[in-house]
Amino acid sequence: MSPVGPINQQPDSDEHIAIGDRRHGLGTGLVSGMAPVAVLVTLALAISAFAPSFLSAYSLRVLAEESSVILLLAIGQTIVIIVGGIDLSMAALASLASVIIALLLPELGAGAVLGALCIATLIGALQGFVHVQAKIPSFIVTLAGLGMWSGIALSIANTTVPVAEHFEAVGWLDAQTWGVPHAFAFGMLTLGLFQIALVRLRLGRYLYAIGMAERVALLSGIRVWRIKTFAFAASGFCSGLAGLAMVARTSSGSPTIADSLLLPSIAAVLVGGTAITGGHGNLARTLLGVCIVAVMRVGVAVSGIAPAYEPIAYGALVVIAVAMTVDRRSIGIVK
Amino acid sequence: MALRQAVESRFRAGILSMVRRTSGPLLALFALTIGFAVAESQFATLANLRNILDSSAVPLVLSIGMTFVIRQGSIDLSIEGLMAACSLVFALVVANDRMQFDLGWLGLPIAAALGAVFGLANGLIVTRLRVPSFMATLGIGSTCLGIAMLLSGDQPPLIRDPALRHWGLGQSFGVPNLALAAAACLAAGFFVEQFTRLGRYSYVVGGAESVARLSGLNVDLYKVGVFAFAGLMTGMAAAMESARLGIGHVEIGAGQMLGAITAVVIGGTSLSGGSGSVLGSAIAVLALAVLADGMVFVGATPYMEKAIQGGIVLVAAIVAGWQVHDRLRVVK
Amino acid sequence: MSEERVETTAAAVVLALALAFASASPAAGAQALCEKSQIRLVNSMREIAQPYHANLSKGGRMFARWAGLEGQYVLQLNQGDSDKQIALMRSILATNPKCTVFNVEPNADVVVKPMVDTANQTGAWIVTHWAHNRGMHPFDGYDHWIAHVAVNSEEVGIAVSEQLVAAMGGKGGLVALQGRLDTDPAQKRFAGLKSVVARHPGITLLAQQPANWDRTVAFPTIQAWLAKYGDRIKGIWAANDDMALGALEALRAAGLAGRIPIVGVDGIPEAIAAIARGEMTATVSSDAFYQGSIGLAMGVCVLTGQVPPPQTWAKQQREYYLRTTVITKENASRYATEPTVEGYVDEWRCDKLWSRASGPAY
Amino acid sequence: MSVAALRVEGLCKRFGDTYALRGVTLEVRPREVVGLVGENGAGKSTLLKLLAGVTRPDGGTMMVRGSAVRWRKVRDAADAGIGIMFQESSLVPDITVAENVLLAHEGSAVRLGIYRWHELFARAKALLVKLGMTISPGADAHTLSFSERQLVEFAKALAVETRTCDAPILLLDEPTSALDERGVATVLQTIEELRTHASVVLVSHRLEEVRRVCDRIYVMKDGSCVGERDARTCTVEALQRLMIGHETGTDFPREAVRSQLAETVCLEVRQLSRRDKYVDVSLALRHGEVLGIAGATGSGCEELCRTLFGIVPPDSGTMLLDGRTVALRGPSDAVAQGIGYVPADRPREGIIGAMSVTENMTLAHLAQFCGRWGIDRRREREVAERWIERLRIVTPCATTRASDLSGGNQQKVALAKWLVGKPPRVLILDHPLRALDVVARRDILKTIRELACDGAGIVVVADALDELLAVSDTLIVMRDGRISARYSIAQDRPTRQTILEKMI
Repeated sequence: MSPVGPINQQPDSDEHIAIGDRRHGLGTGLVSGMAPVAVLVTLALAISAFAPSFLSAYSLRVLAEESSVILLLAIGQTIVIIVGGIDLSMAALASLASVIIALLLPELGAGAVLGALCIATLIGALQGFVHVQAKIPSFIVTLAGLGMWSGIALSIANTTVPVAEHFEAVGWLDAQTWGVPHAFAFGMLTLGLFQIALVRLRLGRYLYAIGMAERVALLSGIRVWRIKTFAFAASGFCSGLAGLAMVARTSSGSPTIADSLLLPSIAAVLVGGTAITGGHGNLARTLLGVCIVAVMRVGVAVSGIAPAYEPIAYGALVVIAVAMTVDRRSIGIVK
Repeated sequence: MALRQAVESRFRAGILSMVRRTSGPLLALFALTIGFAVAESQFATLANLRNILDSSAVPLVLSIGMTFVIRQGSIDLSIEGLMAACSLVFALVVANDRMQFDLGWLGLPIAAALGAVFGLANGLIVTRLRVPSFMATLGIGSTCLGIAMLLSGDQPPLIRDPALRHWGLGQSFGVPNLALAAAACLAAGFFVEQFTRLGRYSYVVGGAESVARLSGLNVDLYKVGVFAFAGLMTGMAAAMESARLGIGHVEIGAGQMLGAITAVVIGGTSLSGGSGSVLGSAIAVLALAVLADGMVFVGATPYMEKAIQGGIVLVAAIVAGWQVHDRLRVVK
Repeated sequence: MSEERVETTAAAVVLALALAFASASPAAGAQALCEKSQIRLVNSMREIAQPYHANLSKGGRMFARWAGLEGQYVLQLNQGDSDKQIALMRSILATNPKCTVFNVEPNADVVVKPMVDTANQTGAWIVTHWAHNRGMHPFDGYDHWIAHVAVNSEEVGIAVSEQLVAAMGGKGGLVALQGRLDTDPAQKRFAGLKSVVARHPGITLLAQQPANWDRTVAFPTIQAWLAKYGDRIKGIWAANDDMALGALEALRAAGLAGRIPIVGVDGIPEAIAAIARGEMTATVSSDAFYQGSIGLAMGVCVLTGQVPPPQTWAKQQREYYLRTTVITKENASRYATEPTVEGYVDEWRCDKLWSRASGPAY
Repeated sequence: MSVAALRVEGLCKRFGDTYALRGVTLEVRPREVVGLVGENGAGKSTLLKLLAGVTRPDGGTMMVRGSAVRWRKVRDAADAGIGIMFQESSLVPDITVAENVLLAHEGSAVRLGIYRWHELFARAKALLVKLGMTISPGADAHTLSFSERQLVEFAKALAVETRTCDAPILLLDEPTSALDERGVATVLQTIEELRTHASVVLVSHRLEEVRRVCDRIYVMKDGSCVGERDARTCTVEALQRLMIGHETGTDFPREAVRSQLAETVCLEVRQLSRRDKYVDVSLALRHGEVLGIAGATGSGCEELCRTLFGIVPPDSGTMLLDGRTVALRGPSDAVAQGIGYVPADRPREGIIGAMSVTENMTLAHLAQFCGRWGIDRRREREVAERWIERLRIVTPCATTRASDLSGGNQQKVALAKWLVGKPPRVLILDHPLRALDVVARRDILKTIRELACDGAGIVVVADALDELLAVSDTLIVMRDGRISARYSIAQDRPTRQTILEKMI
């Protein structure tokens, strides 16, 4: 490893070296705020033109069911992005949680669910702690996490683990009352709780402060490492919840069950308007993003467009959404 | 006379520092090889050595492009999508059972050029739209995967061209052809890294970008150049794997990304940019190939390998980051 | 039981079955449930990047074109994600569920129960293939679960392993490439291999490893085994043709193509061609074209009223084993060319739906 | 009279609402070494940056060898033979010395993007030899010692020579600030050698060195040129008087100096030291006392502040708060102990521009505004409005974004951050008046004195002496990491002249 000695010290204050700050961006605050609503409306109308009953009660319920897992993942991802990081390991962690739940349900019953959630939260906290203390970019830590957790999940149970008994400890998530899927209601409840925390609690204010200007937060006496570790722990907890919802849906745990949901959940957060650079955005925007992604996933299925167009749409959506919402003032150098 | 000494001193100093920097991966390579050789008698045979060379050919070419990208402080998560798209295009332009093209050897430059075009897209999104590199490459990677699925349709093209199939599978002078191709790419990568502006300035852009801007370098041009170069190498790797398997396949790149990143990090390129060399990455690729091959020998399932790679990236990042312990340095 | 006795009992069973089918052949003229224009055919499978699944899709599309319903043919791919397969089914049922027929190749056994429940709730129609969790059957009150076309994977495993052992001359070591272990075919086919190996003391199983049904994983695994076991490997068993062809390329790289017998399952065109060239020994075809279309054919017959509602059918019509054919060098030429519509027309007719049934599967 | 190598007339530059340069006129003749001296914030570095094309002037003309020029970017200045050497190191560790020296000036050594190493080494060797260096051009930069790196920076600045046939013009910004005696000697000797084929503009705090090596010296104060002296004839004292001489009309009214101060010591520090930052620093701060610390850049006063606030732990020494020894593990400990810190780099470390004035104010002590149901926004707003009025902060309302306020008001918000909770025990202000207009400066100084009267112990670090004299009760002067003098403003009545002597 090359010793990065003092001579490579980046000049701290860039004042004396004026770097041309190209101030251009596709969206101002307002535009990028309204954009997700416009996209959602146009998408829904376009698809209901294809399939008139798309906006019927049944299909909206399917839409809700569809998006409950992505919603849970997106909640955790939003918190991590607000604090200025990213969590690429959520899907793998959700798969690991589903395997743990499926394996432990027969013996421990409801205890298995608590156990899995605790493990997932601990893993998330560990990733946050390593990211902050060892000064490693969060996408590197979570990319390594992606490899580790899916590797471990596959080697624990390289087959799908069907849930033999005690399924009722999990099954209630898959049912529905008055036409509202429990999984979706559970997701909305979680979203509401976290949104209240973001707005009302001291913790929420600190999350935004660190996302906007980590150095100022540090110099204001905020224990940055503790808040960031909490953010990644919350992301781990949401991954656990997503794994739980998965087991409820397919009455089984599998090491690769959630892998395809990583990109949609990140797309949901970014399309909602939360800035990748941190500090801007909230869970209400994320809910909008989740609806857009769900409508797109369902729309592709209903309108018979070739399945190959879905990854193309995600790729384009993610890049455009980030380009519009990234806050150019705060990042001098884009790596 | 002073001139010759200067040149010699450059290479002596250069090689010395190169050896010192690649001592880590070299150590890993020897340790793993000896370990498995002891554990499995058949491991250290010529045939198995040839296998390891053959199976490390494609990851090595991928690690060349990835070294440049990581040295610049960026990351490329689009490898799996890019390989899928280039593999399909390669399979469709050479003699295959679906289209009537038969461009033969011309398929290689086409696949590489297509990879470079996608790499260019990565670079432009990062520099022009100021999107962080992991987001831009995640987007482009997903788009390329969709394109590959479209091209694959419901009948993945089988490659019929005998010359290319021999190139993919055959050997010359006892060395697998793909290994020779990978060595050629490594030589090209080393030349670009040590003898061209793109290579030398990637150290400057990665190590001290503000100094680069201040000295009047067109930083964005070199960033886009590096992403395009990485794309070119990924396209080449896709063509090689397709020629070997004789099919244009959507999942041809599956699992290659984490392996390439692991190799580059072990190879001495620090994740915060500014250091490392393609030689170090190449040696690390060999070490990982020995590990993977040994795991099959020992009968361990391939799943643990993915977990081990994740662990190595984390440990390497921790070790690399440990020296720079400025409490105020903000790491997103 | 001696060899002959087995033959006669098998014949008796088939005869009984044929009678049962004949008697239960449906009276024509039940009233139609949907207009032809409303019927929607959905083929749900893993992906089309692998030749076997590609043939499933082609079979389905061929039937849709023959039945004049090509406009209403939908392909749903789940990229190996069980949850997405369920999600895709439920989302498409947002519109006119009553006239939608699903022909499902499950990504994993656990997918069948949620999909069948959805069909029952929404009034859609579903035919499933390969295998499902034990303990549930179409005739246990699942009126909209038209039929389960199972494949006796253990029989398939045994048949193809016999071919491999014969080609190896009854002795020597073999290596096995397993499929995705969370699917019934993978587990049952490997069980078939183990029972055959148990019956032939001269044969030893040197090594086995999952290769995810994929040739890109099979290739390096075989290379490593060749290096480890060298010429002790006398035979290669692969749970599907894609992995078998990956193994073949690895042998070609080592200059051993055609010299070591390889067997696979699925009967994809590329494998049949390899068998014709003598580079592969045998494969077992469940005829992907047929599997991709028979479910849709049954659905159309039910919806157009040409057959009575499924709940009135005999048990063995709702859950039966599909007849599979072992393809070796001898009969490879017959299956070499890609099948055309004519080959299946008479098997799609509503009174010939069970022409390939080879016995009850419950 | 030969044409001036470089001549500027009426050059000015504005940063926001303050003038960094107010119409500077000076010239550099060929093969001449010109010194540029002045207090911190006098505009020396800003002038160098304009000459080198790093930033663009807001007025005035620049002439190189008689023809008017306007630089759009650094490359234009380099083409005209103007090279700059910054204070911070600009070497890239992982490439060779030759590449560092000739970065962006490779010329014929790189054709069609291909490096011709031997030519590059030859050209770099020539430059290094010209500066008397024996470093091999092939060595990697990170293998060099500290002084070798400094000399390579010289060669890097000189590399512009290759771009024009005329004699190059070198701009050196504080080249000797971080060097030991031997390093300073080599730098001065190098400048001596440069005289034969280049003209040099040297910016430095070390008046002794400037006098020894320069031909003429310009003195700058508050953004304008207040005098030009021939180096041979003028003395260091004359220069110092010029630097702080006649008043610039911003005399700060000094209320009655309080002779007696509260006896209790709130902050005490004994033998604090940190490797090559500061050595053996001891000081005591009483309640209600304003302790000023004067020091040029590189004197260690900024690092001392960071240690007092717990950002950078000291290597040795103890720190006591109200008599109890404390070991601060981080800023959060310092805040818990009632210490407040207003950083020098306000936009990046002082306030969060995207947040409202209220949120900025309550950020540090948010716990005191939380009821049972989380943050009590009503109480938060009330306290914010009270302090907005108390500190006379000009803002449309309490919820406007902090970035929309003027510099002075932003500084007050950064100050209020530590006052909204329970009264602070110690307040550390790092260059509180930097980049503020005169009105804002006067207002902040008044606020500081009011806070002192409320009983807080205040440490003010600044390099402009008039600020410190106007507000401090006792004054400490630091030079090269050591305390060089202590004065009690009331008893010793130190003059600016004596303080400056101890500073530089």
